[in-house]
Amino acid sequence: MLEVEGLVKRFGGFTAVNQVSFKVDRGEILGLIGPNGSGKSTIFNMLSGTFQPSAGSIKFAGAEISGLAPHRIINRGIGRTFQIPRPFHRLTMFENVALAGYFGQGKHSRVKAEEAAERALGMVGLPTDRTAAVDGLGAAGLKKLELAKALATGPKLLLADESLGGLDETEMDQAADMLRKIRDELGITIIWVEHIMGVLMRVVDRVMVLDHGEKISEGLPSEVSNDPRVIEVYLGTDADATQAAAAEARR
Amino acid sequence: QEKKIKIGVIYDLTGPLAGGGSELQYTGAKIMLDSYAKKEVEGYKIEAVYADAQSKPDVAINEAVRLIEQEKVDMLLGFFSSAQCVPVAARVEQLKKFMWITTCISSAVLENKNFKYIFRPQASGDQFGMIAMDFIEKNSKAKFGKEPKDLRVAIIHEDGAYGVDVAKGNVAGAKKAGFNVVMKEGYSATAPDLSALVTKLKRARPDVIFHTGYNPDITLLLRQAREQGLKFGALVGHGAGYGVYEKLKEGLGGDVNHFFNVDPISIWLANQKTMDPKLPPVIKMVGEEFDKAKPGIAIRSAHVGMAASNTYVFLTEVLPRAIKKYGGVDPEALRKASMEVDLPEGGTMLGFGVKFHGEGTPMAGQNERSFPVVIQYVDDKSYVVWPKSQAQREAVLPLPAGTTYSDK
Amino acid sequence: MTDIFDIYLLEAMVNGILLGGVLALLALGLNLIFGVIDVTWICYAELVMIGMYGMYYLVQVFGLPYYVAAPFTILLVAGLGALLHWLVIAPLLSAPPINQLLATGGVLFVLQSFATVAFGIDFRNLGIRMPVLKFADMHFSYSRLLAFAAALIGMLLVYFFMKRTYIGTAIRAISQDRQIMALMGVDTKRIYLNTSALGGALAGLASCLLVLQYDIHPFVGLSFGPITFLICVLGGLGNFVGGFVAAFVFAEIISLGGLFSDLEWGYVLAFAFFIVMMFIRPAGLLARRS
Amino acid sequence: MRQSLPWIAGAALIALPFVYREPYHLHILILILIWSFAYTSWSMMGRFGLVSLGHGGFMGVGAYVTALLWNHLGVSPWIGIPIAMLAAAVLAVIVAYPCFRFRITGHYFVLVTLALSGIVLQVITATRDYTGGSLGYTPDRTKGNHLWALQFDDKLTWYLIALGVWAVGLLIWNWVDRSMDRYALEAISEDEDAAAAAGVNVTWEKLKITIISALMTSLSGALYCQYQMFISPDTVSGISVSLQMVFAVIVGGLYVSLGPTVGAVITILLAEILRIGFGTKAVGWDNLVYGVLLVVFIIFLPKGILGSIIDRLKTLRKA
Amino acid sequence: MLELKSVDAGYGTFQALFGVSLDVKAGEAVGVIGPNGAGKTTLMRVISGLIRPRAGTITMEGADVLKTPEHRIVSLGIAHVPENRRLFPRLTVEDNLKMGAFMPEARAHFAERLDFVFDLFPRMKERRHQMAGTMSGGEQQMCAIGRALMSDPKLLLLDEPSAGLAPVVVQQVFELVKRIRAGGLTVLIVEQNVQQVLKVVDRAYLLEAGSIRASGKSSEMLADDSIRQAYLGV
Ligand SMILES: Nc1ncnc2c1ncn2[C@@H]1O[C@H](COP(=O)(O)OP(=O)(O)OP(=O)(O)O)[C@@H](O)[C@H]1O
Ligand SMILES: Nc1ncnc2c1ncn2[C@@H]1O[C@H](COP(=O)(O)OP(=O)(O)OP(=O)(O)O)[C@@H](O)[C@H]1O
Ligand SMILES: [Mg+2]
Ligand SMILES: [Mg+2]
Repeated sequence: MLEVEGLVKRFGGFTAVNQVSFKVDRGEILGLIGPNGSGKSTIFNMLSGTFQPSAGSIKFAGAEISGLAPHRIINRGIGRTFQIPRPFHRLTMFENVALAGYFGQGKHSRVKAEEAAERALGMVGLPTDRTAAVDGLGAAGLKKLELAKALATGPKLLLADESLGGLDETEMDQAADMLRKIRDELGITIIWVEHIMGVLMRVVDRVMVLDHGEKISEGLPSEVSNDPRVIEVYLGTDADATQAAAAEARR
Repeated sequence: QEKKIKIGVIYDLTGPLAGGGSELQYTGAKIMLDSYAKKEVEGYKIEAVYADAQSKPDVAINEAVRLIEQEKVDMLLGFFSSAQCVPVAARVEQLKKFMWITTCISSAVLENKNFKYIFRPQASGDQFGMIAMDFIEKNSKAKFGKEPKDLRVAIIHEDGAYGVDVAKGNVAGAKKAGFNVVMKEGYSATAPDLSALVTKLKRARPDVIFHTGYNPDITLLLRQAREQGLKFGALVGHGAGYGVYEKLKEGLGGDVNHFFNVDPISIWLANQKTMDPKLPPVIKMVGEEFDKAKPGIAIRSAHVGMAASNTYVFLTEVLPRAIKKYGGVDPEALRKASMEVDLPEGGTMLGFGVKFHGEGTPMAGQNERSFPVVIQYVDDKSYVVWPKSQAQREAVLPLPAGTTYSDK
Repeated sequence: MTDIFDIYLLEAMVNGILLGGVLALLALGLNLIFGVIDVTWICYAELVMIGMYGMYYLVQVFGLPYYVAAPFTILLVAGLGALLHWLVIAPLLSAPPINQLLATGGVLFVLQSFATVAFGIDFRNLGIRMPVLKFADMHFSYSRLLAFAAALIGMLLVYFFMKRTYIGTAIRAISQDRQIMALMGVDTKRIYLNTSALGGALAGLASCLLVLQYDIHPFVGLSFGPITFLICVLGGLGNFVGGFVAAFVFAEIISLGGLFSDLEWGYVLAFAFFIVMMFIRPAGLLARRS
Repeated sequence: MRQSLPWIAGAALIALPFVYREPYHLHILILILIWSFAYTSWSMMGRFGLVSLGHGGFMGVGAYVTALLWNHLGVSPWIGIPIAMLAAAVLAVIVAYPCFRFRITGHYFVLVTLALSGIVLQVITATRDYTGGSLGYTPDRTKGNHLWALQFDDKLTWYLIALGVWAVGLLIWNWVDRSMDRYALEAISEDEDAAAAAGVNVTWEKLKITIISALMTSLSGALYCQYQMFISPDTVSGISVSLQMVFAVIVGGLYVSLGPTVGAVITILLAEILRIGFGTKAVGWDNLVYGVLLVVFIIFLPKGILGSIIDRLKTLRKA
Repeated sequence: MLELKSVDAGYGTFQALFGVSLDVKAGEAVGVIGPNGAGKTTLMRVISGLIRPRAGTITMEGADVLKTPEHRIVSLGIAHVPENRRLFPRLTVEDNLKMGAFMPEARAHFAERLDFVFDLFPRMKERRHQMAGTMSGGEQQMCAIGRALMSDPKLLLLDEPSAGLAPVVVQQVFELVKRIRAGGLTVLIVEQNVQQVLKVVDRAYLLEAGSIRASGKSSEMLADDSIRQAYLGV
């Protein structure tokens, strides 16, 4: 579904992403992990068109998309959330999502957009009434809204950037379940960036690990969490991750 | 019901034009109107309503419309800037009201417009430009030692209606005199820097510069000219900024010595011997009132007298006739009365006579007998040097060697 | 064509440089306010105008020597800057920046009409005539050379102040996250007030030098205001060196454009150049490419 | 009741000049309507954070192109105005497209557009042989058909024309307000990247509203020219006109459809009243008062008069 | 060292803290845990003076915090690492650190403190000339902590320092907290990562809906069933 070849991003003299290649299959949840500053968000920004890649190709559903304007990429079916939620405060919650439904699908039908908004809000468990304001939302609510906006664009591939940051443990579990449900029920492929290993490792099918902009490991959660390089640069002695990987291995 | 004529008076009391002379014009007109407010003219009281055009043409239009439609004035009087005169005159004519222009000189106000109700006793812009050229032409051989065709002249002007119009007269005059026009250029009076213009002047090396400008631009140009070492034989200004000697002197110091200025003659300089004997006391009155209003001014500005004299003509020639002969102060009566004004040379405080171009002629409404004069500032005094009939002394020409701008 | 490349071209270029000095000086204070603390003073040039009146009164009316009057004027305008901040900007700090722009636009009106009411509409002049430097057939006025030197020195001083001192760093930080300045131990009110006073003082300095070249009238600010803003942006907001260079680029275009055609075309060219540059180098002339 | 209110108000406005004929007041009303339309045009962009100081330029293009075509080529304003509007739109695209493409926003956008109105002003001044320079320009009075020349002597006709155009302006405002494009533009004004991530074509959405706004503004310039029969660079172009638009809209209320109209009413009436009230007695005081009021307004009523009144009513209704 | 007595605080008409009392002794590490929106951040802000409480008292080593002007509170020895880092994005890393040492008292030791911070975070030394806003989340967190340490504080307030950080870095952060403690610094830390934070702090408070619900030794808290259920997902 998504094929990335030799992706590079440079900022001035600094190379944030260096020759990264990977594939994502339809219906998969790919976990993307790596130390801070290893280039995860930068890859997302290139996949979604926010940044232009310095080199490399991105093929989505068979067609080259690198260099397209962001809205075109969204229209082709790649939705994204932002690491730090970026809601539109001047619009109501419903309008936030309806906007994404209207422009994101490229259909420009108001009726369809509102349907999509209701579905997306329902999916993430936010109220669907039209007047609720964004400002009342807490951290968890904002993350959900971010997700609902991405869903309303009708994506085939969802890029979820740290959907759990700032949530408490119960909320984290809910959010993880939700991602799973999105994949299972809507058939949406997901690339998920997250630092909370305990939850991530439970949900994803496959994990890719970046360090200093380069791919250093890729494989099943159990494989990756036992990779000494990954442990060294990223996991440390994270008991949760190891536990989760063990659980995964049993399954 | 009490009989009165309500006169709307519009000048600029604020904005850049105010300092350029408009406010002095206002003072002159007001002195005259105030002096008549105490008396009656043929049983009519004179009531003036003043308005400020704020140096903006659109405000001038608005105020004109307001005075006519709201204040119900019988006529309008005033207007300093030609940029205001052009649109306002068109408006007033359209509203079929009477308008008496004391100051603005642009030919464009009247030329080919065929207005019925707009009258201007004041000299027109081309006359300014022409007389300046005439003056230099007649002195070319004697003072510069050059045939007119060898005399290099530069014409520069601010690009408002006023400057453009005078420059047009300049060009026509230069052509007639056969001068070698080495440069002609307009500029906006609000330009913050004129050094490029000065450089171009330096390159053109003119013997005489004909300049039309308002105040800050004149000082800026001449200051930058001094700093950049521009030299020339004579500078002839044309009214507006050049009419306010105090300001020139303040900005340029002794450099203004020997500059020429074309303007209607200042009533204080006009030749009183050839003047209608009832006028000198009026001149004295205006002078005293002016000193009261603005104490401590060395040379009484020509602006004051201009408005005062032109207003006086209206109050003594047009108004009484309109009331007596045509039964009132409606535009039609005022128009007919104006057409009958026939003052010979010496009939006004400004020296010239008054007779308006009639309907159907290209300059209908313009005073055909008006003329400006050329004066020269010499050692803080101004002397009429041209035309010969009014001249008080021989012109100092070209600039004496050793002075700032002298090209000797 | 031949007569175009003559000594007058050279003179025009040098004049451009000197005009650049004047503009650079004006841009300096504005850059501090507009570029660094991200506060808009649309009425900046009007503060300069008030300063020019200050000079006029001190020198012409009270008879102080120029060099004594100048510090007083600088103080006066610095005070005005602080007052402007206190009365108008401070209440609007958390409002959208456009409101600041508008409120100071209101102040622009106030200052202009205040000057009209208080000083009248007459044009004033300091009446100081500086000598002229002659070189070949070219002449340069000392007043412009002085402005040039002041702009250069001022630019360097402000640059090092901003880069090297703690207060300078705090001034740069304050626009980026005002709320947490207190966590750094910074008294935001004081920083704002000091910066505004400094910006005012620079405007005051500009007015001391401008009175040597220009007539004073209530509307003199309009001749300079917009250009000064464009220069700040062209140089990159908050980039003092950039602003300095931009002033000269602008002045050269105005000066040479005016030499080859009507004066206005110089300005048209300068404005068009500004727009084109915005697209080529949106972060300013000297910005490093990212 | 609420539904019929606009209709009743509209009928009253149409009937007004037939009942009330004081010409000067009608003149002021016409000016208010024309400027209201211009201000509304500005607010179409301004409300989305696209603060432009280039609208003076658009207005100038509208007025001058129409008048120049009429005087020099004898083209009727009926054809000249569309051409002028087109010219303004082209100008808008030339400046705005790269701005939006290269993400020039905020202060930078304000200043680029400021340069635009500066350019238009200087070009009008510099081409003085055609445009009359800073002295201003008067369309030739027609000797033939008044309708063809779009020149009418009676105020009633002008009042109705201005009223119609103003109403259309309000309709366009409301149409945009109810469209999905408003959501997009609100989103863009907050966060362009996030808007793009929701699928919005940021550049195009901004360009669209800019073109609409420029078209409307140039129409207002052309109307002003036809009504006043006089234009000068200072009255219809340049930075001061742009600023005047911004001021009026802010005073009236940026986010409500009638805000710009209220702004025009207030600023024009205030200027009139102050000028007439103080007049020549206290020279300069009117602008002083005007400026102070402006500052006070922006500090204490940032949503503008109408915006604040509506807010107040809402809280009252809730309470 | 730090003592809060029945503090009420809020925003506008909204009250976020209800009679919160709490104390931190010198050399201690104290944690505050609680669900989203409990008022943890508000509590930190009240202490560092970013918002003023409506009622109650706060003292730092006997000094009345509420009587101290907000920009002088740092001088009492309180340094606050705010939620979401709040760096100055368009200043370089070094200038950000410089801001941390803005107080006249701290300026004298700038070079020393800078070495100290660079020692702690070598990454910051690498990036000292980079604009802070262009760094990754973890790098920014390091910079934010570094900035707070520049003032040589006695009490360090950390608001969710581990949010958004890679597991190794989270461990490092907690390691760091331990080290900072060992260096004699007192720490008050707000965390979502309950399991981890309870391992490094001596005591903890549980904040819920603006009130302290429970407090005690961290080992006790870890053992508390209700806390385990609510916050540890067990
Ligand atoms: N600036 C503000 N204005 C109004 N209400 C606010 C503001 N900041 C926080 N609140 C509200 O105060 C309450 C407590 O917020 P606070 O940020 O202190 O919670 P928290 O415990 O830090 O939550 P989190 O774990 O999400 O960071 C919340 O209901 C929040 O919505
Ligand atoms: N606009 C930019 N200019 C310069 N450098 C940048 C820019 N954006 C990102 N970087 C650098 O690129 C590197 C990768 O950043 P990125 O945000 O992709 O990291 P990340 O893997 O998402 O980290 P985190 O987990 O902390 O979010 C970082 O070192 C960052 O400093
Ligand atoms: Mg990231
Ligand atoms: Mg918090």
